[in-house]
Amino acid sequence: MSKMTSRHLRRRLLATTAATALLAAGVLVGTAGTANAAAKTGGTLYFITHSEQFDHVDPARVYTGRDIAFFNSYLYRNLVSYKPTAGSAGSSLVADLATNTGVPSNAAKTWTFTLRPGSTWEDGSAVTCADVAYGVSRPFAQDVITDGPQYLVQALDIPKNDDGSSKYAGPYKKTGQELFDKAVSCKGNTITFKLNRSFADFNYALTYPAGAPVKKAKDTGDKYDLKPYSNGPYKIESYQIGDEMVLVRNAAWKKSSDSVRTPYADNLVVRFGLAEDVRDQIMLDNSIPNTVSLDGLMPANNRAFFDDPKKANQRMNVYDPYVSYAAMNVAAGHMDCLNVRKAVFFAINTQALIDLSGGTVYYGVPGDSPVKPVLGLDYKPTTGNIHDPAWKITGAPDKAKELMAAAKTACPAAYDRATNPDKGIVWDISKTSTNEKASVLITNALKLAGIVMKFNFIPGGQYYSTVMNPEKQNDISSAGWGADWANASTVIPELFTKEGGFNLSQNWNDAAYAAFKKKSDAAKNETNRAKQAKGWQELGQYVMDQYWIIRPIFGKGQFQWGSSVGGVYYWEPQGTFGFGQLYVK
Amino acid sequence: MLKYLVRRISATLVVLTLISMSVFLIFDVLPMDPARLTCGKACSPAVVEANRHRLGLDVPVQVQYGRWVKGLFVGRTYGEGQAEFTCPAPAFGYSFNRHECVTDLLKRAFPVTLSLAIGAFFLWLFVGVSLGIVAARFKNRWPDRASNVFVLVGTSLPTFISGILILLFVALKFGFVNPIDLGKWVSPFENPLGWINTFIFPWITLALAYAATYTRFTRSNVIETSSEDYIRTARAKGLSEKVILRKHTLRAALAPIVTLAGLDFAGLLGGAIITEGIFNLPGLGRLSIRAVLNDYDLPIIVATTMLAATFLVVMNLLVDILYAYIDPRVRVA
Amino acid sequence: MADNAVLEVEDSAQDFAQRTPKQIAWKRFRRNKVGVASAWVAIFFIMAAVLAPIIVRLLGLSNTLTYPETLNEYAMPIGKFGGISLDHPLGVEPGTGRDVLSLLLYGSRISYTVAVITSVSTIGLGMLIGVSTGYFRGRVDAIVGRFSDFLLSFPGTFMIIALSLPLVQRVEAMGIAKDNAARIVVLVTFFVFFGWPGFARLIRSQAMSMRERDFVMAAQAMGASSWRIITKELLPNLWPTAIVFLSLSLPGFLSAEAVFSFLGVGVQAPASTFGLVLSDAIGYWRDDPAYLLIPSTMLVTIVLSLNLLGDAIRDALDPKGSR
Amino acid sequence: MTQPILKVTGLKKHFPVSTGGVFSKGKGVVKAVDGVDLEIFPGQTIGLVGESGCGKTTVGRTVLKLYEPTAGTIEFNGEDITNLTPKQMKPRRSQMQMIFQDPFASLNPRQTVGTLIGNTFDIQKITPQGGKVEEIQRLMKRVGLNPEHINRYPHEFSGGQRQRIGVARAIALKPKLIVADEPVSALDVSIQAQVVNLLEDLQEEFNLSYLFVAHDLSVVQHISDRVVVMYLGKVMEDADKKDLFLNPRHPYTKALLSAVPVPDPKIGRARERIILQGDLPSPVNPPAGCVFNTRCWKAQDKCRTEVPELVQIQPGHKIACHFPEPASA
Amino acid sequence: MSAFLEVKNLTVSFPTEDGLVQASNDISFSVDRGETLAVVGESGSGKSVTSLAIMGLHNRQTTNINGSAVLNLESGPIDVISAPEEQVRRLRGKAMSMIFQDPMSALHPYYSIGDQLSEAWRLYNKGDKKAGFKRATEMLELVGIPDASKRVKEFPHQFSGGMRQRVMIAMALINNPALLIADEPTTALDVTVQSQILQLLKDMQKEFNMAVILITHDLGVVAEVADRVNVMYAGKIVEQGVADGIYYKPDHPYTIGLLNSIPRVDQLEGKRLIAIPGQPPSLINLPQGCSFRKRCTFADQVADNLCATIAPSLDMKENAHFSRCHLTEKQLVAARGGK
Repeated sequence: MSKMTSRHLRRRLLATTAATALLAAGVLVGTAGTANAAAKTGGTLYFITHSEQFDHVDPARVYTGRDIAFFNSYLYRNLVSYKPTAGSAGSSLVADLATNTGVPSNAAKTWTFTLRPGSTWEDGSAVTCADVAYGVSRPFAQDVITDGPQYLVQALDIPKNDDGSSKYAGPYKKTGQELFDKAVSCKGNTITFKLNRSFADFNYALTYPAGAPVKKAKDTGDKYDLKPYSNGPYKIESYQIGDEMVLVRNAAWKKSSDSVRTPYADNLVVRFGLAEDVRDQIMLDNSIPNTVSLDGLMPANNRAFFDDPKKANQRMNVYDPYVSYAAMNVAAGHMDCLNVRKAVFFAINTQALIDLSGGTVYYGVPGDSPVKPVLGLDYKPTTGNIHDPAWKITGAPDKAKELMAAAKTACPAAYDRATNPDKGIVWDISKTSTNEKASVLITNALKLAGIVMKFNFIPGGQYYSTVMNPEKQNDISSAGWGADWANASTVIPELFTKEGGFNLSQNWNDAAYAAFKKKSDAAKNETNRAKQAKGWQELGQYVMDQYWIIRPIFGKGQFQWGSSVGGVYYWEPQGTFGFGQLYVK
Repeated sequence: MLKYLVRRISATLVVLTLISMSVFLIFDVLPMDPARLTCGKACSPAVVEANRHRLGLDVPVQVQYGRWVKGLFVGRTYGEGQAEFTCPAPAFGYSFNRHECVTDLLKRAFPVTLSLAIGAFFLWLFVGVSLGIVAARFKNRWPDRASNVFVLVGTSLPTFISGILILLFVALKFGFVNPIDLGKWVSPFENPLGWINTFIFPWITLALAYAATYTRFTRSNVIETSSEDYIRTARAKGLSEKVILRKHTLRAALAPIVTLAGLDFAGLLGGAIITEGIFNLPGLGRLSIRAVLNDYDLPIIVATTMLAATFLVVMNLLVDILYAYIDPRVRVA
Repeated sequence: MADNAVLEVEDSAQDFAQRTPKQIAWKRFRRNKVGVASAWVAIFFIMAAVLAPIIVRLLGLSNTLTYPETLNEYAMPIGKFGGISLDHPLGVEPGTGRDVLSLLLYGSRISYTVAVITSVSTIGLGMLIGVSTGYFRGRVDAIVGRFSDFLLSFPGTFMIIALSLPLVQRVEAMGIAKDNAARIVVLVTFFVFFGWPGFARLIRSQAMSMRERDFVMAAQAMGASSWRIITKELLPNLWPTAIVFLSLSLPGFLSAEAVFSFLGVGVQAPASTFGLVLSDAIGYWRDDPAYLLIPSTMLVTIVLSLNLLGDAIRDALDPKGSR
Repeated sequence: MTQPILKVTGLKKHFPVSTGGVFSKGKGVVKAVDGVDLEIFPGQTIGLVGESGCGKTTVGRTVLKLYEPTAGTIEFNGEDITNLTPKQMKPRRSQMQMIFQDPFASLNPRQTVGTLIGNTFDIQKITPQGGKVEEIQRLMKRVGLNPEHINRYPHEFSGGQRQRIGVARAIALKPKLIVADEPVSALDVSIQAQVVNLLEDLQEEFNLSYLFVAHDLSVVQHISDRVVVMYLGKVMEDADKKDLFLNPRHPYTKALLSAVPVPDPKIGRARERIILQGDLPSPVNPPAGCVFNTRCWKAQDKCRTEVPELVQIQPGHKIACHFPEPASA
Repeated sequence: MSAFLEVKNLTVSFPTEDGLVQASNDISFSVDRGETLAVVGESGSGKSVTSLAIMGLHNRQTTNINGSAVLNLESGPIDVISAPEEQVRRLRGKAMSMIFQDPMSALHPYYSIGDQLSEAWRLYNKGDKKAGFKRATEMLELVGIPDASKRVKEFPHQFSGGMRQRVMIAMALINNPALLIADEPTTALDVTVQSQILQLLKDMQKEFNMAVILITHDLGVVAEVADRVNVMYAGKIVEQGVADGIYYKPDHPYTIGLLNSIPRVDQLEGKRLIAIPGQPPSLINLPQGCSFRKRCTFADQVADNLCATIAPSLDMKENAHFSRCHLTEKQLVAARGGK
């Protein structure tokens, strides 16, 4: 699945590991409305959020689970989609624009899809193979199409420059267009993708709208992010960032051409930028019954909502796809001393942090791996970290002191920095009131172990661009990640290798990194799923042993909706509502 | 008269030019790198450079400024090839975070702020001035004392506290406002009642502090004017107290309020940041503060800063001209 | 003969009260009951802030310690009214369990520091510039005047918000101060930078009118240097204005600091100024309204008492100006 | 004949003004003083009279170099001080002092009497014989103030007493020349005489010279040896007191004298009065020719075009008029 | 027949922070149409306070007034002190008018001269603004303002001091009042203008057959215009009589002192002035006895220390000449210097 939004991060915070027992089940799903009990057509469905906007609307740039699920349900269609049902069945693929879920050949290095006839754009024109190819080409325009998933750019068989960038510069500049045309070709209604490696689950990568068709004549470059051309059941009537988005029915869409989507409501209105307390008030008072909240509640309001028996059918509390953690910047001069990393981990009072963010019931439980149990095969309980007998959920300052004593001899420079009141360890964290409080708890806990911790609060919108800049990144960064699909290949290489898109550990100067990278590459290309899973398990253990990340939290998510919203279920692969079946009672 | 206007207007233009230059310079020398900020996840140095070029930050600041000024008059073109598009004049730039021409954003935000400012302005003028007059007329009696309490509370209660209290404990608690419509822009021409409903609490919040200040100001001005010799003259003529107050005292006492009010009003047009934030109003204040706090959206920051400064400078000019009409002593040598 | 003629007109014990201007102001001030009362309130709060470490220690509390036992499993205070108890007279902070009284006392130290440094610097700078431009006039005055007009046309509030983050980084990079000290430096610098023109104008106009007063000319006629005229003749007459401005700007800057902390561009956790506490408290207003209302009330009380005190001081020093 | 203590020749002082309101821009000059000659001898009192705006106060301030003269020369004690810098002026200031009109404005309200008088010593860095405080108290006693009040503030004194403080300050360094700018006009009638008497006594005692600037002809007449009449920045008539009052030759002087009310009903009713028409013209746009021509009942064409020179028409009597009044017997 | 205005035992006082100010005390006088009464005194002697009280322009909340001031109108007598506020207001501008010392500040800076004059006229006359302006222009012409029809539209700041005082007079007289109180009307003006205004006042008095109360500190002005004179000191009338009597045979040491202390332009032999010693007393907590006692060089001539204990009453010394002094006629002659 997708990267957590900063919004998620703002609510989720740091905590450390807990009991193993909880890890077994991938889903501890709360109540969920039953789908399609008596679905009704018509009415207006409201969505409310504190966010100012969707992170992106342009299909090539959308990369958060919520936004993908939302737009995939309403606005645009991919070659393949996840099945819109509750439970684990939702993780299976169904053909959408294509007639099948893709045919691999050449050791999964070539994939072909055939388009289903009858699907149309807003203006009634047919969706063609060229539209798909054009859509796929857009992410190569890296200066315009930012933020989207990079799987297609990385995997398509197009030569790369020395710095790793593709020789094809996208459809706007057209440099190297012929290279792209070789990798992606149309023959009638059949589109062929040529890849540079074996990619057994390439079709999963196509659940991302980055592989969705875009009508060339309607492409407006950067502005496409505001109003993409629809081939789904709705189209954008208006979208004003910070205000609202209104979706109305797309008259050109035909049910007959689409086996996935069921548009019930006549209008969909998304209200942005609601103050958090106002948003919570709406949900708590049920003042707009036909409302779905796109956010969780503030921690303080969770209990009131979830303890209310009248709201039993308006909520769910589930393990979401995300793991949140603190990444150690192990580059020289930062957290390059294992003992110090460990000491930080052992000193933290995990219980207090979890309580602060809503308790284990709403926030999550301490985890022991970067890979979440929901990934099934790829997860295996690790040893050490939270399973260390010396670890305590309320913090183990004595153990931490021991580790620091060891660090004093092993790495005196790091020890000195960590204990010097004028220097200290600096933790990058996005600026929210919860994080500010967490900083107090962490600082206090670490003080008991003699460690000086300082916090660098970064405004939410600038957080990732700051911490992902090696020049600006400090010693520890808070982050979160969810698998892009049910394979740790979308987790471990992404987070811990140099080529990954989200490496906060900067660990490639680590002595053992080369070996790690080799193993990771091997696992990535492995087509035997069982063997591959074993590789990920080992790597997960290694990451935890190295304390590249500490205190992963297997997070939970809460979802609320108003009393007249029906058809709600948890769409597991997207980690959010199955938007497509929502209706107004 | 015409000469004077030309002179003042050209002076104003010079000031505006200077302000825009310094705004550019200030934001240029800061250690913020908007290119870096917009770069997102796949952030290689090449992409950062590409973004820098896309944002137009890869040229010296004077060239950026030149482009900006040119854009004001002839519009600006962004992107290449298929992705090319134009922001028509007057173009304040393009926000890559919001995918819109800044001018369009301003056009949308401005009516909101204008509504907020106008409503609050009239509310506080009305309340402040009338309370001030009442207080002055009944100096040291109970209406004066009561208004003094109002003044003290009003001036001591920071807007962010009064706003929150009004929003949480009045507007929402008693259901005066549908929370989902909170801050939703309603045009006064299409739905006057809805417009009032949207803005009434923000007006009250914003007007509270100003009304207190104006009460105090009016009161002291009226009292001061009442002891002027010409008021005694008016009394000696045999005019009734009512006429004296209305025609003689207020005319002189309220004249300085024009200056004060004009500048305060202009200040609001630059964005009532706190009030817009609390009441979720999509106005200039919120636009600018989001631009700063969320993504450091330079074109928006520069544009709103310029706009706010322009209002102040232009209003200064208008106030001076208006004052000359009010006070004949200023009008003619 | 001549001598006698003069001496005979010597005043026969005029009963003018023998009081200095200060004594007169003081007497007038003491007659103002509201002013005296608010002075006590203000002194109470200021002393509480100054003595915060002692008070907090006497109460057996700490502003940094957390009290986990006061929170339930959702980190909300146990007990009514935000966990008010004998141990924690104003309750505890939800989420962390810090003592609210200690937080506010320590927080108000920062608020006062900012307000005092800002007011004093604004007045110092404004006084210096106002007096010299008002006295010397001429070209420097014209340039400074234009410059302050220029400054006044900037949207100050917005500039602070827009520039504080990068400037804090720069201040830290230059090694002037770190963390909250750097933020305070930036905040104060901004306040002063945008604040001095107003005060300088006031002083300038007074200095200009005073310059036309005969006593300045008398000093010139005696051969006094400009420096002497400014320091001995003008400044002593401008002090009352400065004191009045100080007393009225103090609460202003106090709440300004709160506003900017509230907006997130002032000081940061683990500090706990009013603005920070209030912005945090909004999230808890349903479950813990006391946590919102107590700091609000306290801030308003402080600002109100300082305002009233300022009014009283102004009335005492300048009975004519009733603004 | 002895050397004059002060000799002023062709003194001019022009002030730049902006004449405009908001809607008009204009820069002009006020010719506050436009060619004035004066001579004061030791122990002599010159009265300088004229209506408000005639430039008499400006003359007083300019001769003390409190204003920089626009043109002309000022000789003090035989030395040309016209172009001296403030620094160069400083030592000479102990020789020339000033008394101001407004006893409220001329004393810094935040200084005690002791400081106010003692400033002079501090500035000139002079330590009087017998100590500063003693000297201040001696001065206070001399001008009729209770020396015990040395630590009082000006507001504790009445107008007359304040003016005495001003006088004490002026005589502290035993100057040769005092410019007294309307020293009694702000005082109540019954107090005026006290101060006038004091000034006369001090003159006798210290051989002071006064440039006595006033609009009140009665007082000027009483105290002066010579009188200079000014109108719109120019000298109209300059004569010995008796000459001037008994036999004014300039029409303006004549009108001015006739307008002064006399506290004697019979004389008052009997006197022939010349009532001038109109107001004083603006000093920014003074009339061409003789500045008085707009209000002069004798004005002729010549007066409107030709500026009359200040000429001596009999020994010690100068006037600036084309058509002087006849000399009476 | 009684005089137009009869003031009896008028006492005005107001409390201040430092005590009760006895601004004027036991004032009695009368003035009739066609007659000019001058009130002379130094600042703080209570002369302005008295006239403001007659006009009803004092601050009613803070001022205590006793006594009476009766206007004998055609419609019958009215005591303006005890009459209701509204009734007194209807007298102002019509039955009695007032002009003030500083014509600069006494005119409203924001209204044109015509506006201000016509406002006064329209208060008691029916007519529109145009008629008001017409009447205003006539009045301006009458008080000698050249180019009146043009200047009527101008604003006060465009007038010189003398012209403003003419405007004030025009405004005060526009409703043909029977009584004009002129409070230091020429103090702020130059001598040449002063004589213009005094002449104008005399002309106007004849024209309208007014009673004029002229308040001034200038004995020269009084000598020129007054029929009768009140000399005030420390809130009381110390001497009252016809002008010639006051000047040639003053019956109070204060009056004598004043006349001796002022230089006269017509007396060239520079005799030393004889100053009145000391300062006027503060009006708060006036001492017992004669309030002039401390400055009076003759007080010790009175037997039994009478001046210190008993305040003298205003006694008639000879025909219609009153004085408030314990000195005998003989002692007074000596005080006058033998006259």
